[in-house]
Amino acid sequence: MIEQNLILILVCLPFVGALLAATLPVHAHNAAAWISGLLLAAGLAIMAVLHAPVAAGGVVRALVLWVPSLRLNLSLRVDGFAWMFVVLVLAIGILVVVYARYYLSRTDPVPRFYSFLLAFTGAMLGVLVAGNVLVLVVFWELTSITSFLLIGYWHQGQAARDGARMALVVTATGGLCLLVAMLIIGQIAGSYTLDVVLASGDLVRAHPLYPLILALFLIGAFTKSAQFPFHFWLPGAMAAPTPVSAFLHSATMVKAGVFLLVRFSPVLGGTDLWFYAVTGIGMATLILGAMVALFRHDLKGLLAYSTISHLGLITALAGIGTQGAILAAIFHIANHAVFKASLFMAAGIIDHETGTRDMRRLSGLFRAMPITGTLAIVASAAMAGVPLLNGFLSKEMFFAEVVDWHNGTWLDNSLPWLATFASVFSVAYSLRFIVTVFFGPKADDLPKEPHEPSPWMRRPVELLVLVCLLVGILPGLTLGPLLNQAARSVLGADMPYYSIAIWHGLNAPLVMSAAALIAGAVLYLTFADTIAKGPEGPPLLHRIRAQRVYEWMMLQFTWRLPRKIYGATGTERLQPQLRLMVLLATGAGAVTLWGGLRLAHEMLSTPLNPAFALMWAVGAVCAVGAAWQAKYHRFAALVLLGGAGLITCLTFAWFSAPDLAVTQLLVESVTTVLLLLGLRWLPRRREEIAEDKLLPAKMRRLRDFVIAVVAGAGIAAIAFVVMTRPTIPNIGNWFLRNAYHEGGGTNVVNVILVDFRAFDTFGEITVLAIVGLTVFALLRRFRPAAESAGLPEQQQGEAAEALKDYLRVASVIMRWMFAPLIVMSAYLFLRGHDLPGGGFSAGVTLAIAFLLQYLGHNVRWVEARLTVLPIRWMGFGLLIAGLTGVGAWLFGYPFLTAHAQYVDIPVIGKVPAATAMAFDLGVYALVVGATILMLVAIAHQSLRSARLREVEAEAEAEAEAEREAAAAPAPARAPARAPAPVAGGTA
Amino acid sequence: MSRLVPHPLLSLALVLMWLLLTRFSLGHLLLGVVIALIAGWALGKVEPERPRLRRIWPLIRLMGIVSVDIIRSNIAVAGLILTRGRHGARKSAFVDIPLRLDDPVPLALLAMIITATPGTAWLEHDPDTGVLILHVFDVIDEDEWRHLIRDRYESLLLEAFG
Amino acid sequence: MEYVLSAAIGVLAASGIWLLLRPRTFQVIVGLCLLSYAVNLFIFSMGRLTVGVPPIMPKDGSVNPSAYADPVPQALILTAIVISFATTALFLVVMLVARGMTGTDHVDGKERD
Amino acid sequence: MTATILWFAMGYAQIALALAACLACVRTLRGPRAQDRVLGLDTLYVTAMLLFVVTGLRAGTPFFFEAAMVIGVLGFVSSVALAKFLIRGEVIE
Amino acid sequence: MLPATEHLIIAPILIPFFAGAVMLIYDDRRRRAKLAIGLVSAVALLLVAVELLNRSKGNALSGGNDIGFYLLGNWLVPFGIVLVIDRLSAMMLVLTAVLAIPALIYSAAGWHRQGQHFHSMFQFLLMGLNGAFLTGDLFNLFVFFEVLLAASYGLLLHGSGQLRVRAGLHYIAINLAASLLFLIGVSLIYGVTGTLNMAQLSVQVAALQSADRALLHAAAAMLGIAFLVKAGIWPLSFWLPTAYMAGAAPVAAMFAIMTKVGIYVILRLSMLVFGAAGGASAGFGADVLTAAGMATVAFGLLGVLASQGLGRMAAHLVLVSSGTMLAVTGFALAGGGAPMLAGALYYMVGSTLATGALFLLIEPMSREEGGIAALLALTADAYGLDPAEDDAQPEVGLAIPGTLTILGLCFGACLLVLAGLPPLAGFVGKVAIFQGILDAGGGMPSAAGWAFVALLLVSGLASIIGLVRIGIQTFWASDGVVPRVLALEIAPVVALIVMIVLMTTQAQDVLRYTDATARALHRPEIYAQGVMRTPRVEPAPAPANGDAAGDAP
Amino acid sequence: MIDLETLPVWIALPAALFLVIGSTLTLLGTLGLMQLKSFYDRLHAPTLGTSWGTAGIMLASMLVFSWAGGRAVLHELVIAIFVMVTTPVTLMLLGRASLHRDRGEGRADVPPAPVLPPPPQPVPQEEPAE
Ligand code: NA
Ligand code: NA
Repeated sequence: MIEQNLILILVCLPFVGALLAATLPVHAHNAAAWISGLLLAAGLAIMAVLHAPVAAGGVVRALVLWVPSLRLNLSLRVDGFAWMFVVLVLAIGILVVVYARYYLSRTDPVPRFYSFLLAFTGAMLGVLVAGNVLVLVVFWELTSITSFLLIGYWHQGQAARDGARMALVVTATGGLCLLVAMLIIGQIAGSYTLDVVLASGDLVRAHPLYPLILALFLIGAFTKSAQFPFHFWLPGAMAAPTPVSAFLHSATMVKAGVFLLVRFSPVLGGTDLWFYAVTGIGMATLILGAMVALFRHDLKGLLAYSTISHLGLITALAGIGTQGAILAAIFHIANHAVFKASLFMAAGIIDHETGTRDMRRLSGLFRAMPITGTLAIVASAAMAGVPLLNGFLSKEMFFAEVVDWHNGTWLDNSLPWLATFASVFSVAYSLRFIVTVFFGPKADDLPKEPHEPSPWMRRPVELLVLVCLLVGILPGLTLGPLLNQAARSVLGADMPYYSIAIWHGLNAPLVMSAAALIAGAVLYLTFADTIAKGPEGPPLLHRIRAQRVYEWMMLQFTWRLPRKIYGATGTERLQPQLRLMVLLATGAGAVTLWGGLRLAHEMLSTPLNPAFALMWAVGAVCAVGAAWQAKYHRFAALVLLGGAGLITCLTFAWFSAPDLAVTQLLVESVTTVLLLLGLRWLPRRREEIAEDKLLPAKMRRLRDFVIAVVAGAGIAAIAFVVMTRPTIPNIGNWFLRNAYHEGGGTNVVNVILVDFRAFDTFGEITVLAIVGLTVFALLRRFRPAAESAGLPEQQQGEAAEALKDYLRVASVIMRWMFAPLIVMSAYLFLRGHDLPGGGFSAGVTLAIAFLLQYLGHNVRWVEARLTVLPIRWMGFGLLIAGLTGVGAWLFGYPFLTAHAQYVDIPVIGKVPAATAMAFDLGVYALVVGATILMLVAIAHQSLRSARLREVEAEAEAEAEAEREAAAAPAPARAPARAPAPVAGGTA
Repeated sequence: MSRLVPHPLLSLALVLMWLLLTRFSLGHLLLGVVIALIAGWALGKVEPERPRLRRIWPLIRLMGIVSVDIIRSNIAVAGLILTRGRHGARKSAFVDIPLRLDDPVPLALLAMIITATPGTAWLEHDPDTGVLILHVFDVIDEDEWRHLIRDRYESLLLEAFG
Repeated sequence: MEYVLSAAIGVLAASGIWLLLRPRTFQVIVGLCLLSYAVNLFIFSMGRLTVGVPPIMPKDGSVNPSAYADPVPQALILTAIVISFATTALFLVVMLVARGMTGTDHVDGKERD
Repeated sequence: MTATILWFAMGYAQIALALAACLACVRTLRGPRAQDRVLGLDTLYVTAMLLFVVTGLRAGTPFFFEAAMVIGVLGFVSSVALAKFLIRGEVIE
Repeated sequence: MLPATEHLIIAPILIPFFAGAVMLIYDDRRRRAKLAIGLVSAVALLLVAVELLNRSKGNALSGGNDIGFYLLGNWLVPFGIVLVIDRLSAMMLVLTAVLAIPALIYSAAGWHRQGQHFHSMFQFLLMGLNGAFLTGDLFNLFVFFEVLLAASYGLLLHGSGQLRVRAGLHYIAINLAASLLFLIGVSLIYGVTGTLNMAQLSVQVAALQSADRALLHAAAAMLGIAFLVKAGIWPLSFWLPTAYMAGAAPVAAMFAIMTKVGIYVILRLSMLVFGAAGGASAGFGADVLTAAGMATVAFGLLGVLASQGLGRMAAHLVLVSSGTMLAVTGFALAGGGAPMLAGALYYMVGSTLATGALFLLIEPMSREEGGIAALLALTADAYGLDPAEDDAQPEVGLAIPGTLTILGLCFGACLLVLAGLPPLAGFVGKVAIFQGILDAGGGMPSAAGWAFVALLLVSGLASIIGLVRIGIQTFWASDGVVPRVLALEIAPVVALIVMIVLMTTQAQDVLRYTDATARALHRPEIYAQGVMRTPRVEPAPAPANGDAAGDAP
Repeated sequence: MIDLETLPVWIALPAALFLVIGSTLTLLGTLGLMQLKSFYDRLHAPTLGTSWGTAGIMLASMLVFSWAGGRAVLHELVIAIFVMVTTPVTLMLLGRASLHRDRGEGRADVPPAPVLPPPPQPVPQEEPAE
């Protein structure tokens, strides 16, 4: 039980630490370092406690349920392999913490660094101890994200930003692939629990999706472990501070990839596909990395490629997959972590103390920093595989595996040669690192005078080099048991104990090692000068840089190509969008009705009335005419539109819909006025634009004409088919039957609107209110185009002056119409429930009564006499309608339940009192308010621009005067205000 | 009183209108009165001054005269259209008539009469000179038209509105 | 009459759609008006055609629903008329403001090159 | 007999009015000037109103009255607005 | 007597309605008062929505899906309009309220001063949204669509400016055309089936004759196009990025849920009418939805990559999320099973919150300095407004320290969710969808399933690339000018992120909810029968309508 | 519905007559509208419809409905009155518009604008109410 909690604590500790560190002030360097170090040390202590059960071959598990239904639970497990890896991560982590404390400068925001570092460590530990493959992916992606932050820590530099982004993009892509692989594996295994998955190797390998799984899985593993061709992000990540490189590229990030390969080799390994893919890529990476490393002039660049190369080696071992190979892989994971961490730190010290990492500038540093030099030499030797150092041992084991193991393929046969070849380069670059930096003449043009670093910066390196030596000399005593324990936890309990010895006699691996050492030394010493003068990379090959390919691909595939396709598959123009919608609707109708659109057997038919047909001849002519004139003769189009609307009204009346006819007529009037109000602000269009007569424009019009005709024919056909279909039982019949008895009104349409379906009306008046408000708000910011800002053409010139009184007589009639229109509005309102009419039509009528006053006079005249607060009308209208609806609650009925009753009033008799009437009153008030608000808001624009003109003229005159008086160069800017209060809003 | 009921005659007419639109009953009468008062009050806002109607009788006479004139000119104009303007002999003209009326309300009444009578169209009235430009569909003698408008209609209106 | 009305719907719709696809805002707004006529008549036709019998009921009990016009499409159209009136007004204002700001009455706010 | 006469009279009136509407429409479409179009539309309104009344008469229902009344009382509003636009270039000053 | 608690079902519509209406009585310059009313309304909405959600979970007896009904005007189905609250609607209500409160608070930083009647329109938008989620009637759905659209027009244009007006013009034109299609569809359904009630429609659909069925399908296709325009499906979505980008920040945040209304309706109607019980119509449109949904994801991801600014990118992320939902709806309609749909619903909630947060973040992230006050001064200057008249004084508020860090963290969280990266809700959602796809095929999904998986992966990747590109530009490559951001602006974002985190840690609860929701959607007959059988409140014996009074007033 | 068969002759015949007169006059008016050459001539044509065209048809309607309703149904009167009252507004404005436009184009066949200089314009000082 305690152990379970300990695992949880182990994973949580770094995250908690990350939060803690993040909240520290920017300058709390020591505190942040102490927190980080102590937390990681605590982790080590936990691992110490866990050692006993793990050493006994057991697995410590912990489980926190997260999303059980997705089988996505925080399941953790520590076995020998994980244990060893966790210890490695924590130990090197502590050393990096110490090292970074002295490496980072005072000006860096250090707590943030530690915060990222701890978060990254937590994610890495999560990957190692995840007991659920999905959780593994979670942590896997978290390492990508946190490493992004770490690499980009010095984000002021372009290189850091690019490097971080590249690392993230590459590894997160891999993570997504891994996710799918894991999901499929879990699907096949029936569980996402790692234990079950590890036991289902046969099932997985036999599954038809195995190649796909393997491909996705390997993309995940290879991107992380920087295998060819995904290796390029790793050198790019060298822009990170050196402690980050020392951590990420020795024990953690990249090792997560090989960890996964080793971990899953029992599940996915053992097939030819696996061998070719994994060993093939591993060997390619090994060789390529080693070759490139030799030619890099940047210290960290050399180490980066060396890392790639060594990871290739481990990958190749995982691909071979024998017990020895797995053991060797694990061994090399540890060894590489130790010597590479120390080398990165050493490189960091050199950079820190000299100000450069360019090996062509560095020289003879041994005299200035002998201790660091010694440490670096030992570590390099381990990297080169010199005997008595840890690197030698695992390399020997690698050689032994490639020599001993056979499956008879060409790759298998060529492995020893390839391994030796790579080793030669490995020796050569190690040698170059030592020789160019520490030996030779003392460099005198370094940015800083070199000297030994502060001792605490060196301590981690010393410790690591000590480990190199200890493991190299006493492998069986130091790492042997742990290795076996780790390998057994991967491969199963039946693995025999491998004893690791320094001396196996004179055998092939030894010969290969010796040959590599000698050839490597010769290679470097022969070409040292050439390499130093050469380009950054191996001859010829340096021109093909994977990073450039990546960048090109990123540019092409994530920018240029998407933009191109996006541009081709989308548009920002309105017409194509509307055209598409029409086409899709027409197409959808055609597809669904193809062959299914049939006339009913017994068609309904109403006898033809020639008058009606004639009227529609008028309507059609008007509609087509409006369409034809709308571009150049807007006024004519407007008139014709009115004609079409009128015939539509007539149709409603003809086919028994008087309410519709009335409403449409009223709306028609208001719409015409609205459109006319708008016409004033549109640009003049007199001469035909020449382009219109060109062929493309004609073709466009032809195309649209065809579309319009087809769509129109389609809708006409549907209408015809339904119209002639026999009537079906519908809800309309119920309304007809019950309107009077249940709804208390004889006008069924009105009863539907204010009672049966009053909720529709309730929403509808809200729409009207919103639109009123929008129109009002929008017009507050209205500025006419320069062309329309002046007085209309008609009002300019002498003739217009003579027109001042043109309305004198007409306006009398318009004024006097105010009263009858109010009466008519009341009439339409009061009788709506029983006869055609109702709140809406009554409201519009009243609004027209007001409009007429505006038409007959002008805005100032009307508003000096009539005070209308349209927005208040709207507010009260909405409230009346809403409260009427809520009133039903008092009687225990749902919203909008209407009550109709006849109240007996003396003298007058029985008077109907229906709540529906109150609701209609709300509609009425709102409609009046909204309609007036819209009309008046537009009408006010003329007034506003008149004021604007006055103000501007005044300002201009002033400016003119000023210019003349003082010849001052900068006249004050005219206060461009147009504060015309619109009649709405507020009083 | 006159502030609350600025236009009593109009309000009366509105009550009548209400009763025409609905049907006569006590309830409707009361309702009509209320509505007419409200409407009249609202009109008072835009037209605060009551028109100076002195006598009503000339107006009634005018109505009778106009009704007859309308029928006559309907027939005349219809005939002109059917005969294509007496086969091309018809001549229309602008006739300017100096009017004595100045108040807009009687002028509006005159406009209604002239418009309702086919064959004459009100085009323009200049308040400064008092000249009305009329378009006459079928002119034989312009002075006859001046006489008609001034003596047949305008004089009655002048009588009524003083 | 069904022929006439469906042809009418077709002509209104076609005119409206043609205008909807035009580049000038005024054309579009006229098109929307015509289209909304077409759609209102379409809705209307869904209730079949009945001449001269509006859904206004006598007050005496028995009612034969099949003798009257279907009130439901009428109620729907009334709501639709109000809404399309409102949105037409809104579109008009937006079109004016757009014209003021962009200096053109092209629907895209810039003339095509 | 009387019914037939009245029936025919109604039918005649309907067709005559519809024809009148057609003629008015021709003027609306042809112009040539804007004021002609407005005049045409105004006439169209009046004929439509009369057609409403006749059709109501023929159907024997009083329910066409409201629509006719709306045209009769308010039909002039849009014509006035159109005419005012012609004179002043804007509808509300 | 209807139990008083039953009125809670209509509260999500009435609360914002009354709030919006009452505000109209106030002078528009009293924005603080209006803000207070608005916030009270939004909080009340949240409480009501949570209560309704709890109710809809029901008990074991009801199979965990208690459906509530509310007969408006006390008229029986199908004659009157009925409101239906079930798991799906309740979830959408909660989501709306959760998004509304932060957006409102954010607006208090100054956005609500940019134009008139912001708060009323905001409330009406909520009313429209909630109405669309609650109604069980097709035409009433149209009405509420119009309410929410009208409000969205107003809000999109809030503050005016060339960009907004141009975007608004397109947005309005397209939606007007779509609304006309909506009307055609609804009326055609009425013409063929004689009903407007969704439940009755679903009962009737199986028994339709073939000629009627063809017409019904045509109607459904028209309706579908109208909804898909709102949902932002390719190729009907080109208006969306510009419109969403143009809106003021709090408005854009609310727009995050606007596409979801379209999706909600499609999901609701297609599962109800064309579900397994739809007879010969079962599965109608499923393939189209799947294909178009995937095309939308593809287009969205292209857009994410092709975008230069964060606003455009966020808008395209909306498309990705929309496309995902639509494709899953298609799969579900074709018999894809509940788990995938459950995952998609979870994903939808998460991505909506994240997009909302992202839209709120955009403006502070791209703000140079000076805060909202400078911005307001600028617009006021551009439009020649009198500051005194327009009351555009800078909002005094607490500017927060560590601005960039907090902005960065919030941005990162949004990124994680939208890219589907662990550990936040986006990842859980995608895992759930993937599992659903794999489960549905019994381990071997269809080709479409694979394509969808691939598309989701690529879209996640595109999101990473795009957002990281922008994030780096903003946080790492900027010239070090720290914007002045008010606590009022950052608190809502943090609140949304906290919601996302809660959704992640409580993923099991949320998924259990969405799972039951998805299962309920697969059993439309429960919904339909429930609606059809809703009893009305029997009236107390009331005096009959006297005939004697005639038409006397 | 009205059963036409039950209408007495003294209702039906005048009604039919009024209908024929009214519609014919209206038709003639529009015929003139189409035929006549000048706008000012055309301006007269619609008044046929608005005067006796309207009157005839309204009279017919009042006759029939009054008889059918058993009481005086005179609401058509309202329409007739308002048509008469409002027509001048339109026609005056149209005539004026045409005159104005013709003068603007310098056409000689229309009477010139009045020559008297306009009196000083009283500029409205009131602020419009909000
Ligand atoms: Na009504
Ligand atoms: Na006349």
